[in-house]
Amino acid sequence: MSQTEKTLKPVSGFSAFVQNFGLPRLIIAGFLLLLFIAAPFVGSNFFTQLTNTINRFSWNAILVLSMVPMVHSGCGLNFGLPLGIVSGLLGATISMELGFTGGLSFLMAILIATPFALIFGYGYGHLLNRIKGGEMMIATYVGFSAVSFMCIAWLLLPYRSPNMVWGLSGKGLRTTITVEGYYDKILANFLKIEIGSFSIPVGTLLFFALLAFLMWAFLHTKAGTAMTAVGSNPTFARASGINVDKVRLQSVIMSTWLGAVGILVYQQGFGFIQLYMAPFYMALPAISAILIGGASVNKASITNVIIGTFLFQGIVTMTPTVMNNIIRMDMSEVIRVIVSQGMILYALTRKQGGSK
Amino acid sequence: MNRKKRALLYRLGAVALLIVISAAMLWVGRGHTVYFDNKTLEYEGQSYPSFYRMTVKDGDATVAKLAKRERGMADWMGQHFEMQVEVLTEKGAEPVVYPIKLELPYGMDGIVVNLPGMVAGLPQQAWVSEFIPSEPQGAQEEELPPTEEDLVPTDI
Amino acid sequence: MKKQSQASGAGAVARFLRQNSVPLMFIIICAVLIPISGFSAGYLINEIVTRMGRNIFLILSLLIPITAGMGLNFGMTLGAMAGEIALILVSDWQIWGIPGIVLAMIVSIPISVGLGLLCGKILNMAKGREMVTSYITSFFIGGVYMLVVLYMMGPIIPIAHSSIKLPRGYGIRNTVSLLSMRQSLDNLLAIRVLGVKIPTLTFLIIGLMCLGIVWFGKTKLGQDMRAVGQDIQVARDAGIDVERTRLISIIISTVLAGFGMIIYLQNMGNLSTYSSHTQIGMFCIAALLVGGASVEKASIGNVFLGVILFHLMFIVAPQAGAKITGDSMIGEYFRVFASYGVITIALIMYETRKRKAKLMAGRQLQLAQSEDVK
Amino acid sequence: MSNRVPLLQMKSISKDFFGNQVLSDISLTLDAGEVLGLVGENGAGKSTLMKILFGMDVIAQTGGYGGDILIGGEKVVFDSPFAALEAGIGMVHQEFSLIPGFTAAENILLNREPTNRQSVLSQVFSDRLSTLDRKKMDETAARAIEMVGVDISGSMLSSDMPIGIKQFTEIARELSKEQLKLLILDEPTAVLTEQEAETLLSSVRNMAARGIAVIFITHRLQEILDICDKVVVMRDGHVVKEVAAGEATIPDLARWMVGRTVESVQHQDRATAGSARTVMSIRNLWVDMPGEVVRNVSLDVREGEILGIGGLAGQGKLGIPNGIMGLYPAGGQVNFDGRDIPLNEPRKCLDAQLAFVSEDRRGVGLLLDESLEWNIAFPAMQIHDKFLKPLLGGLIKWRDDRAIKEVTLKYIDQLQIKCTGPRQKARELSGGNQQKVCLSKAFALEPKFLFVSEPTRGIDIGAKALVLDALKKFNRESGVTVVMISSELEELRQTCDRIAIISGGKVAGILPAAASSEEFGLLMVEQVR
Repeated sequence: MSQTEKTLKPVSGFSAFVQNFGLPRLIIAGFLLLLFIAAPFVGSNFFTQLTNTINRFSWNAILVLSMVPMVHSGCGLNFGLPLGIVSGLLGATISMELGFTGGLSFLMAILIATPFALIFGYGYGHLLNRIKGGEMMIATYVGFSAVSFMCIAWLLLPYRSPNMVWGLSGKGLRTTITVEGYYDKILANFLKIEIGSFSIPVGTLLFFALLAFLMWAFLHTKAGTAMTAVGSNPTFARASGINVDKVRLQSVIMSTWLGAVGILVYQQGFGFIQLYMAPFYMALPAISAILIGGASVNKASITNVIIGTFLFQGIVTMTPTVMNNIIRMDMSEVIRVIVSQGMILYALTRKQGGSK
Repeated sequence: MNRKKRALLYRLGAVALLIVISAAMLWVGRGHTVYFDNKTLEYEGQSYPSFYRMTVKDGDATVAKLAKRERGMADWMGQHFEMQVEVLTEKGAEPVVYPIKLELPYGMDGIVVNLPGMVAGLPQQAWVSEFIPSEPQGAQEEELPPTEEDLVPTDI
Repeated sequence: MKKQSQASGAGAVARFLRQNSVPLMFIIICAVLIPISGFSAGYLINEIVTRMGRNIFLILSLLIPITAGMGLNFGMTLGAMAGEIALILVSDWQIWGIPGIVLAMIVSIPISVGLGLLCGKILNMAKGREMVTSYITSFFIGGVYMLVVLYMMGPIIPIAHSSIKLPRGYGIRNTVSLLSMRQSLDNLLAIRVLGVKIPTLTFLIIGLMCLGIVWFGKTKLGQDMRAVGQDIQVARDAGIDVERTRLISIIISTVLAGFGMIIYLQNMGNLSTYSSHTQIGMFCIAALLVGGASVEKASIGNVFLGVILFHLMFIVAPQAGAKITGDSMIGEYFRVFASYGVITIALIMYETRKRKAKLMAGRQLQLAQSEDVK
Repeated sequence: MSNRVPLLQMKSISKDFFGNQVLSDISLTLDAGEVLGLVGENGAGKSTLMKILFGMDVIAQTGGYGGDILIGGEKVVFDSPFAALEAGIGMVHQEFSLIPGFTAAENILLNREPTNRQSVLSQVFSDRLSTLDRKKMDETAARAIEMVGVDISGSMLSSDMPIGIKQFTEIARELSKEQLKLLILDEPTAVLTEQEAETLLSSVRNMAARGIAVIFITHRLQEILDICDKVVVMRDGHVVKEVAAGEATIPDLARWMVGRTVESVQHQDRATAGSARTVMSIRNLWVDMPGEVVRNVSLDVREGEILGIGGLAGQGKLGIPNGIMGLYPAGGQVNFDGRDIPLNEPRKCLDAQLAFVSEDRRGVGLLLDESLEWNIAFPAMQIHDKFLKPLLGGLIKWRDDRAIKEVTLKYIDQLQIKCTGPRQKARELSGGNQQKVCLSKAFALEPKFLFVSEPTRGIDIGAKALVLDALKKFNRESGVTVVMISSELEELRQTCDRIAIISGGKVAGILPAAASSEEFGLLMVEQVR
């Protein structure tokens, strides 16, 4: 009927702020603030903590950024991130197998990962178009299937490089491969700033900034506008002549590619390539990070990515040391799980949101 | 109203039934480890020497065969412990059978029974004592729960 | 409108193949892998019988939420956690054997009901995306479980025995031995037929459970659940309390999963405190789907067929993989892949079927009009 | 129960939705065993009246109603349909409420299943753990089916039932309720074949003979005359006529339904005469739009005219633009300006400079969570590359936010859109202003041809006039051909040159706007199905 006649007025005041920002988000931000305040009192160095947080931020930010395109096009949170990660892993291992070293190996890893990401993303996108409305659950299991399939592949593919295969049998990739001599800290050490115990991996941050800028710019083009509209109201977009399936496909491919690049950047910071089951649950921290940053199931911005990654990684790095010093218990793992899963749960039980 | 009252009654009954079953299970299912010592017992200045061989039996099944200074053990559920012991004073002697009857204390996991003391008919507190396991030697390495990495299931 | 042409013989076969594609696929996989693995029939039958006793009860717990239209209950993990907590407590209290198992089941009930209530409430807030929500809920409660077991057991919940406690004085060890009740359910009344040990009592309990589920289907509540599962709006209009009915279905499922986990663990004989529950939901769901169930329809028959086929694959895959490639890990990864793969396929089929139903109407109109024009 | 007191009395019932008066001063009485026919155009207030009588939640949620309802002489207020059921009122809705996997018997007794004696379990947990008494269920259902007078097997699954049988099953469900005194049938014959409709009518007569009162809502006027004792005609929320069925004829009914007492049509003579060329021709169009199925429509639209499309709800008038513009699966031929328009491809229509303002503002028409700027500029940006700045030699099409703001301000000014600014979210506007945004969006496309669907639905009178004026102005000044689809005949007659009436998914006829109400009314109800 005509309920629409009522013009909704914006609610003002503190409760409105809480409503807009979301109570869980507020609690998390407050918690982190508390950790930072408490840090010096319990004897942990504030600057070391900050350095760690910034470092971890730089490793993870692109993985979180990879959520943005799919959220924009209404495909929901990218539970299928492992698919992108698998592409990245293929790029990394093939680049190393081919004997590239140093900075070149990183560049080649990205280049080699790209076709895989495009192909996987294409197939994955087509699948998601066939099952609109049930994306998130299926994405989860597509990711799982891909990871477990690749476990077999890591064993069977004819890798030969002695740096990567098991020493004894001479075949099958190891579970953890060091990237030392290849692209270890290749971005992090670029233009690195160091003041005492405080250091900033400027190169990695710049690389993230570049990708984030490209993402921001894309969203300001005709195609990017169409993507946002598809996510906001697919029927409207279709009525405006947009090929909804094609736009969604684009977004899935973009997300997958960003996932591939994201894992490579993660590796250069972390120092190791983790194969086999490692990519399994990598989607969940990235998802909760962007949600903590203020995104919802169908709205996300670059700001959400930056705030969310910082808050999430801040908690991950601060809790072990600070909490340990306060209550003599290392509860970081538990807190991380409860915070991240709780955040996803909160987002899923909100009323709005088109996909499952 | 009557209907509701009756339902409440039935519900309370069901909860009570569960509690009763639980209590029964707590009683009959309490497991103890009973240790049998064939060791010389010193009690109130007197010495009760160990025997050549003692065989603890649960009906026909042999639970432990103990030479001098040996210790045997048996698991027992419930509080009312009952076994038999066959005593051989020396090689080739005729075995004498004594019953071992004992109300096991609920709070004790491990209970040591000194058989020579029991056979001699001493009061129970003389031949029953609690077994306290020695603390594991050395600093055991701290084991912490696995994180998400450990994912390949071994078996289901 | 044209009458639908009578399905021809070939059509019926094709339909049968399509509807049972997943079980058939697994039959083929097993048929190929069993000879390669080289296991004897006796060994396989023994293993399968053991695993049926171990797993069927757990899988049965999935049936009721499917009836109520809530899909595959990934939240059954919550029940598994409740069962584990109960077992930890009972083994600390040193209650052994069957009394220990019975007591653990009773202790698990209030925990399961509490968790089921929470899960049900959350799922009622996320109608239409129950599955992904129950999946995340299981992770979330997994975190809470860790909080309880790793930090609260010891200081808050008294734990007496150092064989269970971590050396640091609080928290539970990675493995809790259940030796005192290991297979006591399976061994009571067990009989051997041609060298195969049959855990009669466990099977009796499973049989009773199946009867219980059949009986439940005949009650008013079972009827209401079916109504809610098929059309939530119509059920609501008819005066059925939809939210409550869905809530009850999840609670029942959680409680049963708790019992199932206790039966499962008494057979295994030890409890991996922090990992036993993480994968159990996934494997139970995979087994159910392998048996030919779908997201909206599952029967007791699916459970039995699923357990047999899925576990056959599970037993033979590592050995067969090792024989083919010389690496036993291949087989282990293959069975993990197969488990995830089958769930993925089932989910995809479920969603595409939903969409196909919508497209049918258009074709009928076209037909009708072409007749109109003539 | 005394014979003197009528079974049902409704006294001065009135109802408004947020100040929008939809019912005023409705009074009617009904005796036991009487059949009352209720007719009226869509929007006349029939369904609202029935919702009030049946205690539907919407009524209470929107502030209740005025006036009294008396059952058997006693005043009642139903706060839910269940209270109404309790009091002996049953209703068969247009949408089926059957559980697909249940048998006829199970559906008839849905949530009223008889149960066996209670077991211990049902005592401990709840009554719902008693098993169903299948035998009794089958008996009760069989009795109810017998009362309807059709042959339905109690064990037939409702997903296997033809539509007619579903309808009868629903009626059987109502009849199986012992306390049933009054049955409301909302367009029960709409989905039935002629034969089935016959059966239904005779079973309605049976019910009446057994003392059950029936309120019968239909657009098939012959049925009214066949079985009703009296007829109530509603229009614009008023009862315009209450007569014994024997004293009315079909043309009478049609005229009462549609006609205004004052023929207030100010039809403007326009330059566009019949000689103008056909700009769009539609042949054998079918559209699968749920609830608005188009079966076989052929229609010509002349260049520069405003063509109205009217008809009762559910007859398919809304399906026409939605099908042509590719929003619902469609088939047939559509030729625009000499070229065939491929169906099911919205982009092709828009490229051919067609535009569409949807009746579903919130679902199709707007990006509720985006700004007005985006809403207005989006289609034009995507279709005609407007409001874009080429960068790097056209390689990148950058959104030109300044141009977007300009055009938005222009339309805010032109259509008097009330908002806090061009960046306000569309969700926050009132219905009328949202409609203006939808129009702006279409105008910004600068189309040659415009479909406008239900442009005044759910908006207040002031906004109505503004919207209609804007349309007329757009048509006259830009020479754009407009096809306007509306449920409100009066509005069509004020705005359009010609009016096509859709009935049963087909064109029942095309009349000039000046034709009489009776003619329109007859066309509307002619081939209703």
